[in-house]
Amino acid sequence: MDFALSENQRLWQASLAGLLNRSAPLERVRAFAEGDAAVARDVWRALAEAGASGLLIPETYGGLGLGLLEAVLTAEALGQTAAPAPFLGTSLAALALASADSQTQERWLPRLASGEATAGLAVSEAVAGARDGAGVSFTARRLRGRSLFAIDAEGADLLIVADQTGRIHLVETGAAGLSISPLTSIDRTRNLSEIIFEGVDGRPLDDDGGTALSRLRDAAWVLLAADMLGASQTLLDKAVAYAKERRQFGRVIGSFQAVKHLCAEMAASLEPCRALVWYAAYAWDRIPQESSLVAAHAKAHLSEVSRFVARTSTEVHGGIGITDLLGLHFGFKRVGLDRQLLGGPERVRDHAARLQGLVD
Amino acid sequence: MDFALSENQRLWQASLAGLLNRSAPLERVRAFAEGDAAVARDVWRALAEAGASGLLIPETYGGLGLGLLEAVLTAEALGQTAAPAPFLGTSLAALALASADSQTQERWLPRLASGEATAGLAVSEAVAGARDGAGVSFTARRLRGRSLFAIDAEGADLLIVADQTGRIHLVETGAAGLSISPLTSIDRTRNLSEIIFEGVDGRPLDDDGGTALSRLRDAAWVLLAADMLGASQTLLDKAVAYAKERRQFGRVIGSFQAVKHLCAEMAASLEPCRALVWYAAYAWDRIPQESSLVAAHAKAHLSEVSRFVARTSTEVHGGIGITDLLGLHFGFKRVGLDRQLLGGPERVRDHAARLQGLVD
Amino acid sequence: MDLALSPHHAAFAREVQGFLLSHRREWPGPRATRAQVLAWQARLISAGYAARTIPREYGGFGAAPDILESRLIAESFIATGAPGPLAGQGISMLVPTLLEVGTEDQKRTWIGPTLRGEIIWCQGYSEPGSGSDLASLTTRAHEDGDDFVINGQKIWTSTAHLADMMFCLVRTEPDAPKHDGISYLIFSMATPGIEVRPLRTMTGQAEFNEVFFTDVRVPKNQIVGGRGQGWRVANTTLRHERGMLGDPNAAEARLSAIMALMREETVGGQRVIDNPLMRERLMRLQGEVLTMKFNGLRLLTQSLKGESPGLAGLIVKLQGCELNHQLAALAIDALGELGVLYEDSTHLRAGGVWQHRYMFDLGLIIGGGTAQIQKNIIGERGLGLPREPRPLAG
Amino acid sequence: MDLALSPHHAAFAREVQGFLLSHRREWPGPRATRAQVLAWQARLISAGYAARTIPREYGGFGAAPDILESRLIAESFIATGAPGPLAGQGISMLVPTLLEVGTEDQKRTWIGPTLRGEIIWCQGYSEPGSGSDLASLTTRAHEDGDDFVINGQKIWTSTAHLADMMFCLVRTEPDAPKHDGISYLIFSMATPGIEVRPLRTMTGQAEFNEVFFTDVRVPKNQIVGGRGQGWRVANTTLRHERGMLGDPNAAEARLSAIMALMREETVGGQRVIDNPLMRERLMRLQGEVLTMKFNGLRLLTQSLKGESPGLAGLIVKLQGCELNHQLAALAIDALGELGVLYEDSTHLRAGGVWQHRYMFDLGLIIGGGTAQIQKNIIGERGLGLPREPRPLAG
Repeated sequence: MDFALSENQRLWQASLAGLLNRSAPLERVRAFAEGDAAVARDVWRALAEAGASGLLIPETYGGLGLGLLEAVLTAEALGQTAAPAPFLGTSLAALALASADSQTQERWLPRLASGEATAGLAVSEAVAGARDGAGVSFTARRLRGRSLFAIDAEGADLLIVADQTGRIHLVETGAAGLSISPLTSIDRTRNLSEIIFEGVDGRPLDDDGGTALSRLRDAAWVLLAADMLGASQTLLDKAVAYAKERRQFGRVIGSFQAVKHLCAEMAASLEPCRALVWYAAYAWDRIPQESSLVAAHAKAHLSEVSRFVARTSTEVHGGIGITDLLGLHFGFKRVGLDRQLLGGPERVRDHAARLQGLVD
Repeated sequence: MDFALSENQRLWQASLAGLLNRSAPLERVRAFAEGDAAVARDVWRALAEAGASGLLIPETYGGLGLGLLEAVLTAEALGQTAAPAPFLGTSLAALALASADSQTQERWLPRLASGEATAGLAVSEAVAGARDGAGVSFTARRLRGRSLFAIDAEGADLLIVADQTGRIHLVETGAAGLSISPLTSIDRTRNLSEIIFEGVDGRPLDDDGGTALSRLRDAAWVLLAADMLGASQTLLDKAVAYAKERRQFGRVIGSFQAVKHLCAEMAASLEPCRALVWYAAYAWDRIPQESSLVAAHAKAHLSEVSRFVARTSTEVHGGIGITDLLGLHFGFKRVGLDRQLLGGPERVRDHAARLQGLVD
Repeated sequence: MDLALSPHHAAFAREVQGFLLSHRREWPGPRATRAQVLAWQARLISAGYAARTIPREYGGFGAAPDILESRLIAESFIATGAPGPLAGQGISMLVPTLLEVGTEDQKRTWIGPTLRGEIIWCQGYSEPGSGSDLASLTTRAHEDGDDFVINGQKIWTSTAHLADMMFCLVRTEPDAPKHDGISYLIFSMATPGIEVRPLRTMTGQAEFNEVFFTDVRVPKNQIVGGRGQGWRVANTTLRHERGMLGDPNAAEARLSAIMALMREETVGGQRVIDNPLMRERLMRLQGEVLTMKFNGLRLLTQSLKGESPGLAGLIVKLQGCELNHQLAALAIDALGELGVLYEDSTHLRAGGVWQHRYMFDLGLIIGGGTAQIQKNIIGERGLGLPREPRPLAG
Repeated sequence: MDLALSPHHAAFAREVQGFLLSHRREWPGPRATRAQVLAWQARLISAGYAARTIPREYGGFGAAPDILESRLIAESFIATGAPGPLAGQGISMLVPTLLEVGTEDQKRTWIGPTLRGEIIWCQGYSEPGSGSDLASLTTRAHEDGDDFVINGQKIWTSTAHLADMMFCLVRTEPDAPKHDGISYLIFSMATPGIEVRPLRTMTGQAEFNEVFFTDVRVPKNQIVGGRGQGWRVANTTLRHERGMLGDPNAAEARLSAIMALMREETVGGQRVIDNPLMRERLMRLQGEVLTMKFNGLRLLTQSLKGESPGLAGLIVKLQGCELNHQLAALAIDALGELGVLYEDSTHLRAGGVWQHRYMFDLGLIIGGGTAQIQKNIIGERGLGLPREPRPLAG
């Protein structure tokens, strides 16, 4: 019975923190948001060198062969610094590839592990419901239609695509009939696209009744929750630091009960979320029968807590909080995006209710 | 354009406050809660002398011929003092009798106006949905079944009963086949019963497709909202008074920002509710096309605000707030009952959505 | 209680709407020239639908104040869709201040051109170190001959990059208690030594500026009120600002827009409005919007009667800003993944206005007195709770 | 991270459950005699499932502390349904305090009988004038010969009407600074001059008492710790109290009960669980219950490793009490009109437990440090924010 990070996991956290502080300090994040694409490449190179790109890939394919818990620590660190990197798409592709044939695995896993190739994820319609007539059909071995809100697809080499029946396809981004165009979101540190399929050659993984997609969705929800945890932690830390330093009416504002209690409420909401996210990752790795429910709750609960923290941290900062100066808004927007990606909290909680047979 | 109480309405408020302070001070309310039934009779006698029993009854029948706005001021005053009185049942009966034949009106209205007779209301199943298999059928001119959560029925002379199709019946409490037994609720100042109909002679008012019941329900919602407004105002006032007087750590606790802000949040939520309740009553009297929606929102919104105020006022009081000593709990329980009576807020808001055609 | 208009006021509303509609050809559109805008403003002033209660000798229409008429005029612009009169901090804040405490010469010089839109003003109050505690401002002005010489920095100066003039708080008596050492100066933004830098906010736009002063010389007669009177003068102005925030009509319009949005948008083929959870949130907010709307009617009546609004007035900013923020949050959630799109994205809805509002409204919750300051005010002025005791050490 | 039990601990859990089940015939039921209750307690102590880590010489089992074993024992009682060991303020608060600061004589005299259930204790801390500011208490004890003589009043004394003994804070040095003038006394409730009056709360029951002292004489050797040391002694005890509140297992059990309730109850023929709004509230709370449960696992691990729980521990009371209150609120709302019934009403559900909890939990939110005090603690101890400056005047 040991519900804590191992020594190796703590070292992993520390090395990530170090490399992200070097490769993605605030001014570099800001530069990326303003169009300097090199930043994301540098961050990814640094992450790949540390092994993050192959975290979930078996050692035989050049990866670290670790579990979702380590991936969660990575997502949290990225959220904490608002660093741009195709970690989510690439990690989920690695998971999806686990059920591919060995030839496909040999083709892709080493390249993903080394950081040479990255992957994107186009499953929004199957997971969160189709918008604007999107959706991807698969007939006569061809994929047709559109997928919105694809994650990390722009610049990727490989796509994981869910069709309307919930089957998963691997699509190379050079394939004929495929076009990817960026969507602009509030969060300039993230990579979101629309993908159009005009008769693209599809390669469905096993037709398993949606199990693979469910596992992928659960992992994505947990990683998004971890991203929110990291971003919210930074928002809280910055608020507390500011409250200790900013003086008004002859006192540091953190000595005012109103400000102190806002900070306390943020901490009281956020701190136990760490255990929720850890448990969700641990369950994904080790207790599959609990995994889906906890993943849903992690996604939904972190969405609510981090909306509260983002807003409250901004309030504690007062006027400076709404400017670009401290970069507080990067975290604010990051959790704003995470909340909606692959389903907002109401939708995700409805899923949790269905899992427990509470919906007719 | 004048959205304020008239001079007469203010005088009415003042005279109610005076008579309730005399007839229902805290120790009398407590005595009633502990079983001294005479208190409610005394309060009703005092109210009847002032005309409250006949507030909504035309002057030709000995009433004051006033509108729901004046009734709202009365309900608010009763909520403020947690005074026991069959005001809600009797007032709604007066409204229901407006569509009765003149013989029935002549028989009942003068006696209700004088305070000599009172009335109860048994419409819960038709308005808020049946519980525990309750419901009243009307076939072959006979009422059969049960009605729960009847308001002010115990000790009443007349009942207003809704059957399963939404028709309204007048039933005299002496009628054969009728039995009334009390239900014990958290709020010992209120009169709640279960009524059993075993082939009771029914006298349906016009079969109007439910219009009369809708109007009655709307009026009841507005009066319950007013009751919550009054009770919450007392809860807030007591919290503010206590915060000005109670000292801890060498200061009155109201000088601590935490306590001050709790009071401010209560006031900020509650104060605008006064206008909502006024408007709901005014609309019931004068703008029928808006009335139903605003009545629903008044009931639902006051339910939420007063739950918050009741809890927060108790917190501001600290330990003493949960004792019987200050009688704070009378208001707490009063709003607890009002919230659920004739439908909790979720149900009532669903009704508001239906009124606007938002539900398929 | 009677919500009907008197015959006089009903006729007045018809008259205003008739006037606006009959001058539809003069309405300046989105691409109107400055001349067209100023011509429309002049037309409105001469008709009495702008600068209505400002005395004629200062360029206004000179009508006796009638709050209901003012309200009916405002509603007529909304009802007809006519472009409203010019607004801005000059008209809403400087003009009332000058009327109250300006010299005759200041009134004659500045009010008329400001009303006509010939002079655009910006406000120099907040400083980086003085937010909630505005009176601790440190921008200094020392005397030198016939001038004050200003050094320091302002922030949150919304129209500084467009403005001709600034009204500004500076510390002229550094040794006086903090509220007594401030003066209120007005001066041209073209004065040498003023530098305006745009301040980008989280919305991605530069809605505000920072303004830096280096030896900026302002003639002494450009002081409003006496030396050291600036705090009192500014409070006149701030009182006028309070009324600008928390407009219940705006909330009602937003609610309607969200209701329409929820009827139109579908997720997985299901209309958003058919999702009971989204509908419930909509209904909750409708309850609050109506509450604030009716509270507004109550406040209007109190104004008409010259009564003090009391608690019901103190809560408007706190509740109104929060409500608008919550409305934006609901719209974003109703849009779901579409709700995160922004700027020039394909599939963007309503120009990204909901995200913009969600962020901008948070600025409003903070600006003009944070929610915490508002709660202090409600607790102390509204409920009579005592102020915090002064601390032993500063 | 590994949530599986070690073979040792898995065997231990089996052993405890086996023991409890094999002694099922000794379980005291709801109508058990006092003798039966005490016999079961004695059985549990001798088996090591009560008073486990208390040294044998003071009447305990004398095992080395193992937090996981303690947890497994607690869970075994829940799993088997066996009646738990005796609890109460004597066992949970006085015993640890005596172990830490009592004299050898005090330990030998009081701990054993307390553990065995022969002595029931109550706690005399709070006073009407001293709630959050406990150290301002004014119940005085002056010296007179070999005795202290106590005058004053306590409140919130939960088991005073049943208790044999009280541990009590009194002011013995009225001129010392407030934290330094307090002493911790223990004495019999049968001492002349003690009057216990039941204190009825909003639930309608008298869960607490007031205790009045008139010239109550207590021998001087019944002080625990030195004179003026009472505040430090009491803080030992309070630290033990904190752990008692906010049990995540209780919240999980409540959630299950509400889920069952929502499946059973119908309104107008529709099951409550089929109402999407009620289901949504249930799911929201499930998310919070799970969060607190997993946070509890994290805290348990930290305890096992002897690490300080930090922030994650400080928030347990605040979040846990609030969560329980919200669960009760949902149950009441799910019951709707049935949810207002109470006491002996027909149609009452679950004995009215949800209304009782809704009110009683509010008392827990307030008691043992109000939510406001908890937030101060989280802000100051957890986040390192500064205390409020001391006011100029008292």
